Amino acid sequence: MYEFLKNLDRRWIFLLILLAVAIPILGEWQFPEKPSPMVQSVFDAIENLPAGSDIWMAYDYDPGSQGELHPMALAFTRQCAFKRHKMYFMTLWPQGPPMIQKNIELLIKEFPDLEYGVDYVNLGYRPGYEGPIKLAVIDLRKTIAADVDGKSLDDLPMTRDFKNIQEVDLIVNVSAGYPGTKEWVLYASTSYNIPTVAGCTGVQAPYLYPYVPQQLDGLLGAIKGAAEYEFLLLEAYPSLRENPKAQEALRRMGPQLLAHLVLIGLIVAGNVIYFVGRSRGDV
Amino acid sequence: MKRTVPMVIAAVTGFVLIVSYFIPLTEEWGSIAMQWFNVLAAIAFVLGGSNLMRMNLQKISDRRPGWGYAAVTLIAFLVTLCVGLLKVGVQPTESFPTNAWAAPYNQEGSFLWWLYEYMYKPLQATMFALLAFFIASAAFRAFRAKNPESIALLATAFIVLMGRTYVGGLMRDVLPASLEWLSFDSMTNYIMSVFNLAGMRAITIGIALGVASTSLKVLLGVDRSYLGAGDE
Amino acid sequence: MQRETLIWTAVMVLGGLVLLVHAVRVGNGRVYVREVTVADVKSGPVVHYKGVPPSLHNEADVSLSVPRTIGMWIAALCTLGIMSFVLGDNPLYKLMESIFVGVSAGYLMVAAFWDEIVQNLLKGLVPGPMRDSFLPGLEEGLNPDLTYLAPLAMSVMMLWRLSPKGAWIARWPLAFFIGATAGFRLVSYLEADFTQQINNTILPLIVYTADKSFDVWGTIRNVLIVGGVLLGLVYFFFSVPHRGVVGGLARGGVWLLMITFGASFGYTVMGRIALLADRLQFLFDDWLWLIDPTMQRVGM
Amino acid sequence: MQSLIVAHGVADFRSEISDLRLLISDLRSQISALWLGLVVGLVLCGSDHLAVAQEPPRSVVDVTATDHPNDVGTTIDVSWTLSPDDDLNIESPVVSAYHVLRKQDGDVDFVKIGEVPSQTETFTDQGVQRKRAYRYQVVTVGPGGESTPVETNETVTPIMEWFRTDRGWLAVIVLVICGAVVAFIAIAKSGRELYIRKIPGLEAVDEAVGRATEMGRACLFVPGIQDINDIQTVAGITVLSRVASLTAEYGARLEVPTARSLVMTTARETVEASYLAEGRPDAYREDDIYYLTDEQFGYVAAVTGTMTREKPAACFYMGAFFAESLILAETGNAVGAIQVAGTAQPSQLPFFVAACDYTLIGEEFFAASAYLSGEPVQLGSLRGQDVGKLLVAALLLIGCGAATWVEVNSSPTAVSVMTYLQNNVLGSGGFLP
Repeated sequence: MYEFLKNLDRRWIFLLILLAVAIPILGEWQFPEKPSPMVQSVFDAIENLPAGSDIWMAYDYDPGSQGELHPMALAFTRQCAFKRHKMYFMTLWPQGPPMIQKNIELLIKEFPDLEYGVDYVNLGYRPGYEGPIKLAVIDLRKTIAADVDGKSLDDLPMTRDFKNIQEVDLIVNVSAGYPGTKEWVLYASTSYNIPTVAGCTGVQAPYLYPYVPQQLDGLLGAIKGAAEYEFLLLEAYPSLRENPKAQEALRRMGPQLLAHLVLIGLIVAGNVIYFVGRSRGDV
Repeated sequence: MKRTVPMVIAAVTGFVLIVSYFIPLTEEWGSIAMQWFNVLAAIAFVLGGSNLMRMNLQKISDRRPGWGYAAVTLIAFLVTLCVGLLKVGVQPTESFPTNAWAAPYNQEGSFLWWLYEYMYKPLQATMFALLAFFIASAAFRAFRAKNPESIALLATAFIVLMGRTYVGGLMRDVLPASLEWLSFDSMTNYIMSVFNLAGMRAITIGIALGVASTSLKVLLGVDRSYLGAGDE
Repeated sequence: MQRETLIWTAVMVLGGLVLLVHAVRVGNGRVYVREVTVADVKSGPVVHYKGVPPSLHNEADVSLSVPRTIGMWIAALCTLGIMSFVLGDNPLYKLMESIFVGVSAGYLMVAAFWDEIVQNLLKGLVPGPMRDSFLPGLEEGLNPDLTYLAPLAMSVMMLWRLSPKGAWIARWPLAFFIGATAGFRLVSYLEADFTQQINNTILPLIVYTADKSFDVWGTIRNVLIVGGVLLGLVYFFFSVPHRGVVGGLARGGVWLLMITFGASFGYTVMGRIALLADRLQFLFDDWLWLIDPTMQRVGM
Repeated sequence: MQSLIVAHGVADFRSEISDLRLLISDLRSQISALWLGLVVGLVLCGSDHLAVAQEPPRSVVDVTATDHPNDVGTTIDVSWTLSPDDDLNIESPVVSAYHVLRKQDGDVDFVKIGEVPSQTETFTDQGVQRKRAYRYQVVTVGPGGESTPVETNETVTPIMEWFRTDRGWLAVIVLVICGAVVAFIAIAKSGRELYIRKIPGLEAVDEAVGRATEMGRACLFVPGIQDINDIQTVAGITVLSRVASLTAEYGARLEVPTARSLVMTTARETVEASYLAEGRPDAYREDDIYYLTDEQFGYVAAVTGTMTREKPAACFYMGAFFAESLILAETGNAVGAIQVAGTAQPSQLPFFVAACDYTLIGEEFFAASAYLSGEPVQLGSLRGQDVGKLLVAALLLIGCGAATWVEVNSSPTAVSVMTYLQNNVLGSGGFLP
């Protein structure tokens, strides 16, 4: 056994992980969540704004990180729609537009009474990394003159009088890396004191923690953050319970549990091998 | 000449931009320079693309091992480029029903969209997903209690791993209120918002200093390795 | 080696058979679209096709899309092909890798052309012709923005590299941008990551609760944060050897960094697992139709 | 209950009187005065009607307009005190928005320039021109109609400032840190030797190249996935020039796949220069430095594929990395390469630390580029960075000391020290408290 583990082929580890993720998905495991204070503060930041506030939805992610971020982006969109906030969607990622499109489709389907151009607008992709942020906080029209379909901002009711991002009540950023939360914090939230909340991938969260709570009002970390968020949303808007799509992240927590346990088992096994090896004088 | 002129250009541009940051009139110059860079980077695709084609063509013409794959790359590249630049299969939109050129290049239903949706996207997402496997093999191999420092690494990783699952929250219900902080999720929150915060902040401050001094070295011409060879 | 090849071949063939039987029985992997007429012009109606969940397949304007169904199967093949890399290098992975490099390089160049060159450079320099062609949404009578001549000129210098002589001129625009970044980042890093981070670390080292009693946990927390930041900085200190007191402090810094890295590592696992879960869900749900968590195929 | 409503009515009446005074001074708003008369009449008739709120809301008070500080003179800040009807405690909203109107000196009419929702007390007008005088009006709007407009007392003329005073202290900090770096570089130039501690992992660079040579296998250098306008890429290129010198010296093969066209061209320049400097221009192979794709994972797919096929003996990852870090490092580990990584991407450090043999952490990565260049002048910059760290320590000691003092007995001196430090020195308050 020791010899087998010591020269373990990585592929056995890979198989274990595959099973740990596949079984809960096939078995459709789901657990209730306990929202942490951090998630609660993000939720409150949107929930406590008066209905009809302007929210800048900066969705900077792509299909690659969809698995981690899409559920929370949809949760943000749903919450803003329930609160009747005005949503300005924009992305700094070249592959972001299809992600925004999915949010727009959600609004069309689940909130048919909201109207494009009045309650939400899709400003599409802006190239230039942090450049568009810096321009849009001063003068939106310097970087965006039309929505995603080429309609001039002056022809849309909600953007007609909109000068710059300083006017919004909250920036909601979902980010998978650069450009993303850090850039929004540096060039919008810090420079102009615009309240900002963010949702990010697991890998980014630890490094964004230092910006909370001064520069960021709250931070959702990956799928667990999203699951807790969905839980809060379900509590606040029970009509969502009928909608399985609003529980995407909650469903993703099943594989998490098993995979984390497998990983812990692997670390323990690794250490057992190490200590056995040391006592035998192998190391 | 070949190195001095670019060095002067870099120095002047850099120092002007530093100063401009403090003058309302010129504050935006930095952003404008970034915008220009993006135009340049977009045009520089000609360099990258032509290099990619040349390399693969060479592999094919030399019949080097794996030249078949080079041919696949080349075909995939050229097909994507052509259907994208010509907007093949793009339908006009509601706003401009007679002008298909005005429609977005990645419109649902177009050829480029098909390539994106059914090849690019699954390939990208799956490559990213491989990390789930690699993170496990790395943890298995590297997280061994060799010395006190690695024990610290190991123990923290263990707590956070537990704290980020359903089990972490369960402990909160089991433990009495006075010991609630011992549950994995409370400890995770504490580690994240105290130790991790302090560590990340120290790293961040260090990096800011590193960036500042490296930038300065570039501007002063102390570090000029990016300029290549040539007479001064 | 031969035995391994045999086993793999057997597994593949078996898997393929199971797939075939499943596909014949269930008819999985089909994609349906809805016909939407967005405008009616002289040359005929402008029709868009929008993907819809299979459960709507009986509706009047919904039909099976052959290209997208083929696409679904190709996407599944791509997913499996990349995943096969964990078993080791193999022809399927090599094929997927080649396709990936080609398609992604092409796609990003297309995006750069439309989003950057057309939307920025050409729109700025020749707004009139752009309005008549690619960008009919532009305002009428826009004047050319001549500042765009600068990046254009620099781009030409950049491409000079392709000519046999005077390639060194390409260094000039590079020097401009490296200098610009250096200047620009220098200040913004010092503003956001230096002063702001110090500002956020200014905390009272003794904390009282609202009712003026001593707050032990709050105090410990603040001392740990401030002390931690300082210890971390001692580790990065270059001008003093890590011996004696400084050595001890630096060791504390190493401890802190290790805890930070452990926490980050543990925190990230979740995200990575979610990505794999997303891919597996694609395979099981969208392709194989084994599960239906979002009720896409109710009644099928 | 009845008496409460009466009291409410009386209070309202008083505030209407003050509004009245304001309005009488403005002769042009006679119609509005009529309106007011109506409202006053209604108040006198019966205060119960007020709660129905089908009358226009009351006006705001004290409209002021000031030039926006630290700008080019194209912005004016307008502010006012909320209308007394704009109260969150009132059930049915009486006020829905405020309209802001503007008039340029010389014009006759006010023109609406913007609208802000209820509970807002400020508006930033960015459509003004320098050296022109402006007047503003604010109108309260609700379901019951519009209030009488309230006008600013004086005209305001936007001016352009020449220095962003709010960034004054930042300028000082930039000067101190840059000054320290420049000073130490000058000291190093003068020939004085500066002590710099050893950075673990740097010797590993030489060792790794040596081993690759012995094994007759290639060295792989990955300069990150960001473009050349990222300072980490520039630092990575500096390390590359050192690695290239070593491979030129030992005669090992160096392969540099890049994810950006411009990084490819820069890397080619740098490597060629190193080979030239080592007297081995013949050994330089341009085709070993090649572009793959800008796509993060497409790039990684190709690089890991190359790794498994060519099995490099040494892998260097120096630059800005994202999620691909662990895919690269684990594949490198599987093929048995010595791996040295350096990045200032804090989120990726844990993975490099776990999977590589040596990792240059954050600031160390920038230090490495100075260290590896072998030029004593570059080492001076590290001393300069240390001055920055001392500055952090000093500011933290003062700040935390003051904060603690405030917490213990809220001494006014400590409060002013702390707020000055936080809002001015480290914030955007400018030089003056």
